[in-house]
Amino acid sequence: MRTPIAFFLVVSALLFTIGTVGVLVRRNALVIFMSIELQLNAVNLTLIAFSRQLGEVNGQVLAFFSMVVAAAEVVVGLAIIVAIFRRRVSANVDDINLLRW
Amino acid sequence: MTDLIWLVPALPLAGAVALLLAGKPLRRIAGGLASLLVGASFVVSVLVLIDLLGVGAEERTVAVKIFDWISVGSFEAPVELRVDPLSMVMALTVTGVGFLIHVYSIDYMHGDPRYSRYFAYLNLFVAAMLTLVLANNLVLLYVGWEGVGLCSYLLIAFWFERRAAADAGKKAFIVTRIGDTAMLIGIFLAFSTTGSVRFDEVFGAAGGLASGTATAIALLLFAGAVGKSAQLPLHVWLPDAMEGPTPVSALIHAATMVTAGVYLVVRAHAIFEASEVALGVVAVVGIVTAVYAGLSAIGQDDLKRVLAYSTISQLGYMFLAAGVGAYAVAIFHLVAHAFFKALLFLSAGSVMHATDGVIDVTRLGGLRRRMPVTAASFAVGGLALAGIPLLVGFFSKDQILAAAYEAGRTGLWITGLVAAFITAIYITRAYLLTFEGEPRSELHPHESPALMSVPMAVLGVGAVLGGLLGASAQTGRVQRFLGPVVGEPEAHAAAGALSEVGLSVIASAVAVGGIALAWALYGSGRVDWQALRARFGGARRALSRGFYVDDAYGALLVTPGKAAASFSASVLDTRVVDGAVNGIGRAFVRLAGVGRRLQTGLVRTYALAFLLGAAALVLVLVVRT
Amino acid sequence: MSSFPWLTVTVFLPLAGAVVLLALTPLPRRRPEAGGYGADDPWRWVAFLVSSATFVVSLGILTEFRAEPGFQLVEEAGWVGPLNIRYVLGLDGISLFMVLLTTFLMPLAILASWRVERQVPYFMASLLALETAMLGAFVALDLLLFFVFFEGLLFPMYLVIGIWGSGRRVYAAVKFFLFTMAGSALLLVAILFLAFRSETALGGMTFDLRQLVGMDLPATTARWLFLAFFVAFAVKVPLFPLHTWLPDAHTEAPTAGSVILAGVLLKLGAYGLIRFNLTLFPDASEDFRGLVTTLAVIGIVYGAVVALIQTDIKRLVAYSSVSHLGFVVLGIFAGTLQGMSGGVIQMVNHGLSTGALFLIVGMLYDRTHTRDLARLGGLARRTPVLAGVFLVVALSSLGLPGLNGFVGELLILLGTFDASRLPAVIAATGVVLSAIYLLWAYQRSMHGDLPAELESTPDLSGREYAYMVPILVAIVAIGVFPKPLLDRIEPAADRHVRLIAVEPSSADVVRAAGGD
Amino acid sequence: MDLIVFWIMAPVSVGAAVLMLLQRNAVYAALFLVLNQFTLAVFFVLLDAHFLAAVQVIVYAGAIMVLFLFVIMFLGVDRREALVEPIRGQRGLAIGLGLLLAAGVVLAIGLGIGLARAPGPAPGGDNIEAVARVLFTDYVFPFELTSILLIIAAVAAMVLARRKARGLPDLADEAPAGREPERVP
Repeated sequence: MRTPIAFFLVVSALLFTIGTVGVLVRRNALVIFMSIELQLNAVNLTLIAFSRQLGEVNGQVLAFFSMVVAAAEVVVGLAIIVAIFRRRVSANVDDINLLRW
Repeated sequence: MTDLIWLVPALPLAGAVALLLAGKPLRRIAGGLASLLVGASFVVSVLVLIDLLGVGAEERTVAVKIFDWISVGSFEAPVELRVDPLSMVMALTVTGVGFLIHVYSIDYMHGDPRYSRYFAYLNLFVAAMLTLVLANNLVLLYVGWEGVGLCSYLLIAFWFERRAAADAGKKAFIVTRIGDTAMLIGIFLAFSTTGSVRFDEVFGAAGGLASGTATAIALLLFAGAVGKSAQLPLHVWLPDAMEGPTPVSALIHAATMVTAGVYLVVRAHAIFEASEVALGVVAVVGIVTAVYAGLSAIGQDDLKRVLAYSTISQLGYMFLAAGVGAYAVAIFHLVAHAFFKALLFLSAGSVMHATDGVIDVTRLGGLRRRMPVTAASFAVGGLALAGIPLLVGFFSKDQILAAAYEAGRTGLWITGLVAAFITAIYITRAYLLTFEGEPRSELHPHESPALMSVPMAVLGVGAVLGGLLGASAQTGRVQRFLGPVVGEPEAHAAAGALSEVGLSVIASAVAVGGIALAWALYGSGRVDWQALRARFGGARRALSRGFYVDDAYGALLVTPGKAAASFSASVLDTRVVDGAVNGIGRAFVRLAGVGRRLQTGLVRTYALAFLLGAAALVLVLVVRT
Repeated sequence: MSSFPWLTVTVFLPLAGAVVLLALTPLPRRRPEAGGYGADDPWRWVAFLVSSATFVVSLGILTEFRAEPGFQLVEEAGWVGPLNIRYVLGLDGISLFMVLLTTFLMPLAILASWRVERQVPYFMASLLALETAMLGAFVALDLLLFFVFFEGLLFPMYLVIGIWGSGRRVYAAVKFFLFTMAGSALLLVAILFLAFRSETALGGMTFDLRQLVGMDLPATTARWLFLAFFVAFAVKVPLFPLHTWLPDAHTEAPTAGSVILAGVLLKLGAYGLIRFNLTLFPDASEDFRGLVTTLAVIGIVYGAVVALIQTDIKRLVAYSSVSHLGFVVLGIFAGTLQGMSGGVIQMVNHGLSTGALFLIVGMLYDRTHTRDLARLGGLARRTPVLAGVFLVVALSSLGLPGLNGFVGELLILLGTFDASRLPAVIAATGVVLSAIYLLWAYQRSMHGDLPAELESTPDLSGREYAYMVPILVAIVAIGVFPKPLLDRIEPAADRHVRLIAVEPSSADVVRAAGGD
Repeated sequence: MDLIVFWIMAPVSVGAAVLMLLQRNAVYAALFLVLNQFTLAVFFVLLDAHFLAAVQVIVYAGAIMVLFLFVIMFLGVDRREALVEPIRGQRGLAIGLGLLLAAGVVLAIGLGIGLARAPGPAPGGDNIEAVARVLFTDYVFPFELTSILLIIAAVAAMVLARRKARGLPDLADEAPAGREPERVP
């Protein structure tokens, strides 16, 4: 018996939520970043699940692009983290609060 | 030749532009060039005059349009010159006297660091003055009017390193501008009611105007004249204007610019006549000014200030003439005054030149022996001013008084006689203290060079022989020439008991009496005038300060005005107007102060808000399906 | 009509120049060791050449222009399709001279900022971007397009004041920004309201001024809309009591900023009043004429009185602007052809003479490093040319006949007087007051004793001649022969006057009666 | 078979994610994320997306996570996060709202397509070929654009992370001497 698509979607939703909570509760910029990756992956799972449900590959292509974008984002994001770390000797996002009132 | 009338103002204007732009290279020939151009202007004017004399008296008004200047809708103010007897008399006076004074200035200003600039301004002045008298509409007249005011400002403040000169220039410009602005409003009113600013149409429509409107226009225009011609109450700038170079005083503040007001009243006489009160106001302002300024002149120790108050007084005479309807006589006195007053000023300049600027009559004396030509010139001018028979001033002043008498205004006539008496006193005093008696200080005066003496001599001849041009109010050449413009001189209307000869005798007697009195005080040696000065110190001070009119303005207008301005700037503008705006701003800042607490700067707080929104959206979605 | 897109080219040429400038930013500086930018660095020249080229192109507009009442050289293209926001440019006699004024002043302002040393490429790019925004606002016929340009100029101006200004520059820049933003917020709402209204009233949503003109509005609605537009433009003009940003902005802005601010930006307010308030809401304009006239007259006298006691010469000139712009608004709302034409030509004149005054103040400051009149004096002896230039400009500003200021003032006062006498009479006192404060400023700086530290003040340099001479020529030319301007302004002015003048002026009545 | 694999993999996946969240050490967190991504790859296979499954393993679990680890090492391995939450209410709110979000989404799925509904028929043919066909025809332009995106990202990373730039003041150099990065031995 084939797994119902909804199962995948539920897993995806859980993963996404975990990622979200991770972004919110963690303070290490790197871990926050990983949580974001988790969210992205969860979304990819949703895309592919729907693609399978609809019986066509457009969703997969979209997931593919999302991976490419994620790759680019990781590269730039990590570079930013490195740059900030050089300047402030910290990867704690709570230390970076110049942009307030 | 009439078509070339534009050359008359254009030549001096060209000179002014050239000298302003290329003052340095033209420095050596600046004086010559400027004089030459004004001379050429004079020649052109003479040629136009000859043309004009060649046609019938009724055809002597020609309008020469040069180009469209401002024209919007029904409002048209072209640059259009008017050639008629009145404008030609004025143009000849301006260019003639102007030329002589230019020549005089060549030596007088020799060695000044801004020699070229001086002649540029002088040329500019002549151009503006010619625009004023040749204009054929009120707006162009106003152009000349303001133009001469500007040149007056520039020339009074010519030695701007001296604070007094700079202040005097500014004062002259601002005080006259008060009158000018009133005049501008008069022009608007004229346009608004007659639909045009051209002389022919405005004055042609004057008869049909409501009396109140005509009065308003006339008085507004007269306000301009009061400012420019330094009549009460806007006369305060003229005595101060003596800070300028003396030839400038001769040209602008005696012969030409200050007479523009008289010209305006004569030119616009149709409007003044359409009003019941305007002419009366003109006459009264004129006579009051004449007496007031004459008295003030007695109290002056500065020779030039004597002449300045004298000018104000004589201008009052001219307004008196215009006010009683004797326009041609007013213009004749204007011309006559241009000659003898310019002569007096040039003589005074000659004195200054010789004494290195000492002009206080109490420190001078006995100059006649060192400077015979100057003394003779001053004497001739003074006698003409006092109205001694057969000199030009006699005829013109006599005609004014006669006109007042014949108009039935005996009060004006008697006051005029008083003014004439005062005139004789102050000018005799000035002459005696300067040229007669013993020198009162260590000066080594010398006679002036030829370029200064010759113009003085020419003007002197004019002052002596000028009477030939207008010996009688009815038959004088000038008066008859002006007739078509200002109305034919009325046939002898013997309104009073005295004949014309009788009037002349009385006027002459008054003049001689004044001279005799002044001689008794200052020349005979029998009275110690310096003791008198000390004894009547209060009265003398009042006279010398012009009855404190200027001081009153300072206390009543300038000081409160400054206070009001600084109140506006420091309290009203910053506290009230800006304060209201800032108050609103502060209220927002306080509001924002609450709101900005949300901006913690912590990314995770923002992300939480994000999540809040996302969760809310999802819930809404679920609830709705 | 020619097919060449004159307006688009004119409007966007400066912006293209700004982009080029920014792209050229990494070019090596000639004198990097000095920290600043040297006199012969290329960016200034690029900016100057671009703005000069814009001026040349705008002269092309002048040759294409015909003295007719309607909009000319119209260019249309779709922009935001769904909302029917279109790219519509076009100009008439009123905007023509605003465009020319802008393109004329900009190269001169750039020349005047040769001594700016900080961040030169960015400064010049800001100025050029500003030029595009101003030009666009003058020729946009689509309301939203106008709004975009109108708002777009805030930002570069804000930068110019806030970065390159003096003293309290940030305060001044923020104040400027907030005032104008507050006004334009209302403007945007009113524009949107009009557009949505047009959907039902005209059978299709449009932002096109030419179509909106014909829309019938209930009187009350029109009045509210009038007020919304009016506040936005009154801030820009600025009319009393919304003027307090102006002295600060003017005083702290760098020379070029002041020149552009006074010369062009303020005109945008007056222009907006003509183009939008009068055109879109003629009846409401009629209703509010009394109020506007009163404010204008108060502004004239008040600005002049406050100018009287300023000791900072730049503030003095700034307050004189308040006074002079009051004249412009007075003329616009006089409801007579003379008043309207005078108002338009006075906008040009004010741009020239006040722009020139700020240039002179800049020159004085460059030489003496002070704007305090009490510390100046006697300069006419050391710098006769500067003194002469100052005098001519001051005379132009106080309305001496024969110079440009007189033409405008005469027509405005005449036109106003013809319609309603009292405002004109009160306004005329402004003429006297302007003589007092300008001559006072002139005397305090140029006449009297020369302070010892100013003994070696140099006279005009070649570059300074280069930017003062064109202005002086224009000042004299317009004063002596204003006909070319008036002929082109008149048809457009006439069209606008007809909107609000119900009854002909008294002078016209007289004239008509005389013609029978 | 299918379902069995899913039921094995789903807890592993979610568990890995939760464990990632609980790690104080970034290296462990990264490793749990790798595990999670492997499980995702398995899900992709279950969903007949073979190509993406391969990409997931190679690009994500391979390249990207290696990059993460590299940066973690670079910044210092044994930095530990303090367990105290400085922002009041942040943790509770985050978890609460997260649960709310999850519940909402699950509810939406249930209401929308039904939890037990069987998937449609599996598409026939080669998945890789199908993806390639679409990618290089319909999406060829976006595909090419991604290459530009990657280049820009690469350049950006170099610019951001380089130590010293010619003409520009070096950010690190400007920091006061006392704040030099201190490396934990």
